[in-house]
Amino acid sequence: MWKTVLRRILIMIPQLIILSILVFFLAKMMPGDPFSGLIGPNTDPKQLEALKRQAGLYDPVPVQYAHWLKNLFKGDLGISYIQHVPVTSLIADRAVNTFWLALITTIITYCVAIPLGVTAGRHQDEWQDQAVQIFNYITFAVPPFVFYILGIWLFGFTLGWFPISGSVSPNASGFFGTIGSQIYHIILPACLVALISTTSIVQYLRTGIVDNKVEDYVRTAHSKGVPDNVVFSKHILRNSLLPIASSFGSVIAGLLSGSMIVESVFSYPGMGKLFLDSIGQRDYSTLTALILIFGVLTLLGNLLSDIIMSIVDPRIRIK
Amino acid sequence: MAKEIIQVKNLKVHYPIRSGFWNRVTDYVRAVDDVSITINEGETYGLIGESGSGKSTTGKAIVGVEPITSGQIIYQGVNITTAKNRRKLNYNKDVQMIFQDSMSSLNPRKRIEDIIAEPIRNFENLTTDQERERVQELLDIVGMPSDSLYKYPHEFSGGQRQRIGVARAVATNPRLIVADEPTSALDLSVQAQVLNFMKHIQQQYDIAYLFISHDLGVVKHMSENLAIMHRGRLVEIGSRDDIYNHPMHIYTKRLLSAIPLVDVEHREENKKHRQEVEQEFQNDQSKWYDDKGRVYPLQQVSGKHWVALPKDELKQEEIKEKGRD
Amino acid sequence: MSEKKENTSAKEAKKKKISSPTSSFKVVVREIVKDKVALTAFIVIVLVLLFTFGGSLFLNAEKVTETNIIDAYYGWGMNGHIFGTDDGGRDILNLLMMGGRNSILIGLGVTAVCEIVGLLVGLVSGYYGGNVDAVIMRIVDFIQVLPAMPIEIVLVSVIPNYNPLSLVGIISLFGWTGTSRYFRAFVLSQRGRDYVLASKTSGSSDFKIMFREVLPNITSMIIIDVVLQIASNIGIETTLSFIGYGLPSTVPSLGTLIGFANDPVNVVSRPWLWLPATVMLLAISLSVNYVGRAFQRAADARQREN
Amino acid sequence: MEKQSDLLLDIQHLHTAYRLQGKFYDAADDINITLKRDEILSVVGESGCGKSTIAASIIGLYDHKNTKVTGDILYNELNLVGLNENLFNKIRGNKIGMIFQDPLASLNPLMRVGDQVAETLYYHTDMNEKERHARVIELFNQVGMPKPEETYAMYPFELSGGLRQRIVIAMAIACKPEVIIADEPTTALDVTIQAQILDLLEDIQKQSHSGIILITHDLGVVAETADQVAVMYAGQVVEKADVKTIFEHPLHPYTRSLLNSMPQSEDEEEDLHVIHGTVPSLKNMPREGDRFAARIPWIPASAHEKEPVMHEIDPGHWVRCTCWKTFHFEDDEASGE
Repeated sequence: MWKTVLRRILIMIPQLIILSILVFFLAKMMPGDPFSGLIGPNTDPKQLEALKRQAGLYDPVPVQYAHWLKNLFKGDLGISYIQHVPVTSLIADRAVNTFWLALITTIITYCVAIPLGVTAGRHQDEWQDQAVQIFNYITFAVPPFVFYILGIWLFGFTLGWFPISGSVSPNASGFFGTIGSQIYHIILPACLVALISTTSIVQYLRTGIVDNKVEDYVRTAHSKGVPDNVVFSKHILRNSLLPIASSFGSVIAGLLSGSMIVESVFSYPGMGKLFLDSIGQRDYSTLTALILIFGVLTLLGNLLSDIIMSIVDPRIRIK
Repeated sequence: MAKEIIQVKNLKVHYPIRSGFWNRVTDYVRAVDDVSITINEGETYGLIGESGSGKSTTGKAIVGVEPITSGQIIYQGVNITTAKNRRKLNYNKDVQMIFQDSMSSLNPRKRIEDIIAEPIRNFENLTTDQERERVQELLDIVGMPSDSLYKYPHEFSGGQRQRIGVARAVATNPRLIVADEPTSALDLSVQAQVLNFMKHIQQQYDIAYLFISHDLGVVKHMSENLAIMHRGRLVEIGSRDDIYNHPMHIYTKRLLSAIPLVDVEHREENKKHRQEVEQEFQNDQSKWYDDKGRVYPLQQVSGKHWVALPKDELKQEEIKEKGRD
Repeated sequence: MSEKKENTSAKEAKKKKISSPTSSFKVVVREIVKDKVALTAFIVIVLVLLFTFGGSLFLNAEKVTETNIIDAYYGWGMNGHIFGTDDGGRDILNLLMMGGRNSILIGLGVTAVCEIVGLLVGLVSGYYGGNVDAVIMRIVDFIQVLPAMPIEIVLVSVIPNYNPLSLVGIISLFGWTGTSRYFRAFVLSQRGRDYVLASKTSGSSDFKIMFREVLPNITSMIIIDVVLQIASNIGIETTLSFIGYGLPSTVPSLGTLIGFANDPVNVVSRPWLWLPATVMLLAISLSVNYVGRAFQRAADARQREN
Repeated sequence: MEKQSDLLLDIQHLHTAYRLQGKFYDAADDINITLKRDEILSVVGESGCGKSTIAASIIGLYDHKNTKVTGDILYNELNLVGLNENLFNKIRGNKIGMIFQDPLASLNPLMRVGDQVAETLYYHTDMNEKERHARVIELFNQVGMPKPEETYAMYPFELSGGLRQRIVIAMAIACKPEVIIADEPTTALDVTIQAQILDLLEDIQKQSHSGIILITHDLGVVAETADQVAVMYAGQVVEKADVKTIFEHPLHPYTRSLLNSMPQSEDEEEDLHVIHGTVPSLKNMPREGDRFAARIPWIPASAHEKEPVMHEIDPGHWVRCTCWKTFHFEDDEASGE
């Protein structure tokens, strides 16, 4: 198993390298440079030129890449063009918010998806299944942002149950007050994102159960005199949960890098919102850093999925 | 002596096994390992083996759909193991194949007419009318009604589909047909039908068959000469009489003794014999297989009869065999 | 004699054609007519198409997008504007027609590119297998782990002479991978089927086998995928337009209309700006998906019959 | 006459019907067979004749929504037809063991094989975990597993086909059932493995004095292992006798045709016997008259009974219909359709 995991990690290295090259060139494609924001009426063009040369902007591309990579390893993602602070510190604040949003979304997702999937699979073609199928069909068909808009309209404005923007109320005070306010702000967006991210899990689980139900080994279990509910929990459900467990990593990665739309709609100060703000302000150094982070997160998420799979599936574990 | 139609020389098909941390090739699965057989014109050559013995791979290599590792397959004096040579000779006009699973071997989206006409279209320039007539004729040969032409494979039963497969295989008047377990998916009574057709067509058109099967009863019924495969290698080749009445290799004996016989009277004796052979097979592995568990090279016993044994062992076995007669 | 044979067989042919099992079309029609919801969904699609494409015929793009601040923010039905007007005094109904058409066209365009590329890549990868497949799949894997939407947004904002065609290109850049994976899996399973081997031994070329033997077996999969892809690509375009990085600002889209809802004031007091487009997007997404599912069921049903 | 207690299973007038497009069709039509202690009863026939339906009916494993079972399956005077599921679960795996065709598919791929065998013991015995483990090892020894201790912790994919089938057998016999139903237990296996598995089944039967129902399509297997034979055609038993009678004095035309089409005759040059037509599908099965009549068209209709019933020709030898009296092979047509 460790071999599989280690090999899987090794496979990630070239992927990371290609990703970094890609992001680097994307960054090169973007107009502007760290000094664009400094240009004012009093800037001496010659001085600026010297600064640029010093920063290596006129070096050959490979040298620039090496330089960029070196800084990357030092944890230096550059200086924000607009805010003139290190990108890392800019992102760090936002990352915490996005992390909490993703975490709570994940918890809600699995808490909702697993019972729904089990119900649908167990009661295949009965009304419970059909209800879940309709729910699934709608959440699959409609683009997520429509739900966010409708959610904010209904629960935020019309019913007034939840705040519609920000991550914490400015009036919140004290440790618990702040936390409480933060959670209050997260609930609505988290529920709405979870609404959509349940779809694939429910579908996988349902299909898994429906397919496993008719497998020969289930018949064997019945022929041994194992009671129905035990056959379901011990044989059918357990085997169907395997792919769900392994999807965990990619779900998290998807939530982290897919935070853009929901954060934009809810004006939630996370990485996704930062990304959109940066692109609006043409803050390209922040953008580059964010794309890199999103890319690395997805890679790590997939890695996590594969590792979980190799732990839970004996067919991979033993080889 | 009949003229040979195809010669397989030292055929090897090896698949790499990757393992270890770097996924390097550490060993090979020797699916087919040094197999040489010669098939004569118009004869049925039986190739017998259990699952995983490499018999199907051998068949596929002969028709040219399995890339080979080394060795030669000589047809009309040319080694046809390269695709270029096969094209030059129009090899697949002369050598065709019948498959085990009749459903999977017929494209479900094509009409029977198009299925049977496929090889004709590839190798002959016929007008639509000529082509249709030819397909009709082929359907007649395998005893299918002419309205089958416009139907789809799923509208037929297993036995009928297998006959369509036979019709396609004979469409280009081939010299050799590789039949890979053509009847093992069929019921007994249907199997009889297909086997009968295959025999009739052979007599009519002088086709040679390489008949691949695990069923010794069927092979015995069909073929004059046969080869037994085990672990990718040949353990024994010979005429029907050699193999069925004078088997020498323990694996051949084991295989023969394992066939369930319709002989209720002697079933206890058969069982005893079977268990004796199995005992011998288990106990004397080193005598029949080398230290790596591989089958020895073949040694000639008589005329057509070859067996995979070291020379000294062969002598002893011969003496034993004589004593028994 | 042979003429007579010819004659009867021609007649036979006619008779047999009726029982032809491969006519996906007929099965699909039967399935949709049988399923009342699918029929409704289908009618909704037709109505939306008539409304958007038909309506747009009578509109002048420049006139529709012309701003006229005096007319800004008319409400429902005011001054002859059934759905009111936006901040620039543009008629929402007209924007809806053109926007709907544009969104659908982008969805169709992206789907066309993705399906063709995905199908070709999937066929080649699945059919040849081995190293060809390994290399292609590594590339596909890599593209799939890239954060598509952020990169799309960056590309949208940095590409010079950005126009609707560039948007199709940008979305397609990431869209074909899923399709190719989907077809590859199927072709891979067909590759080992004996009928492919039989074609090889019948002397057919790889090209012929791919397109004449394997391809007909995936037609129903293609139809299903096309339908579902159209819905999903409309979704991607409207999402991008919604946050302001989709179609250029001169080209209306359902997404930009729904984007009005990004402003809390609009959400509460000017629902005519975003609600009609939201309803239309809901209608398109739900009905196209439903028809796609109906196709899928029809294909499954036929598979069962076989 | 055997003692009453020797009778393990008494199946009377069993009808098992499947729902196809809303209508029920009898796949097993008026089956009357018995299984005694110390006996291997072989049910033989071609695919689609209803063999497996009988097995499913006995052990009660069928889709309850789309299957209708009527008649009696008496196991020690307990009628299994319509038996409450909870009671049935006390019998399945305990009194009646089942062996399936495909050993890979019949084992849970994600569960250690030892645990799968132990599961049977968990539900039918009072053993604690340790005792169960010991019993599984004992069973592995009994079914000839090399290295039983190591095998316990293995997964099905790590074992060969023959070993997998031994696991399935160990599972079936774990609670020393009185009845073992083996549904094509060797069809998926190579001949040499088949021989070993059949010998194993015989040994188990001798040791445990159980009764085995062996379902197969292979006449060779029947001849080698069975004591009693029931030949099935189109959902009905057409001939029933001890194994010697079936092979040496077969009477029913179907039995005779089947035996004749086996490629084991000494004369290889001759054509094999071919039975006209095909086995009818469930929907198209003739429900009146002799179901085999259509496949022996040269036998005049008058030779068949209107409502064919089983006749006891000799003690213990039952044949359906009277057409066997006039039946002869039509040699001229042997090579035809």
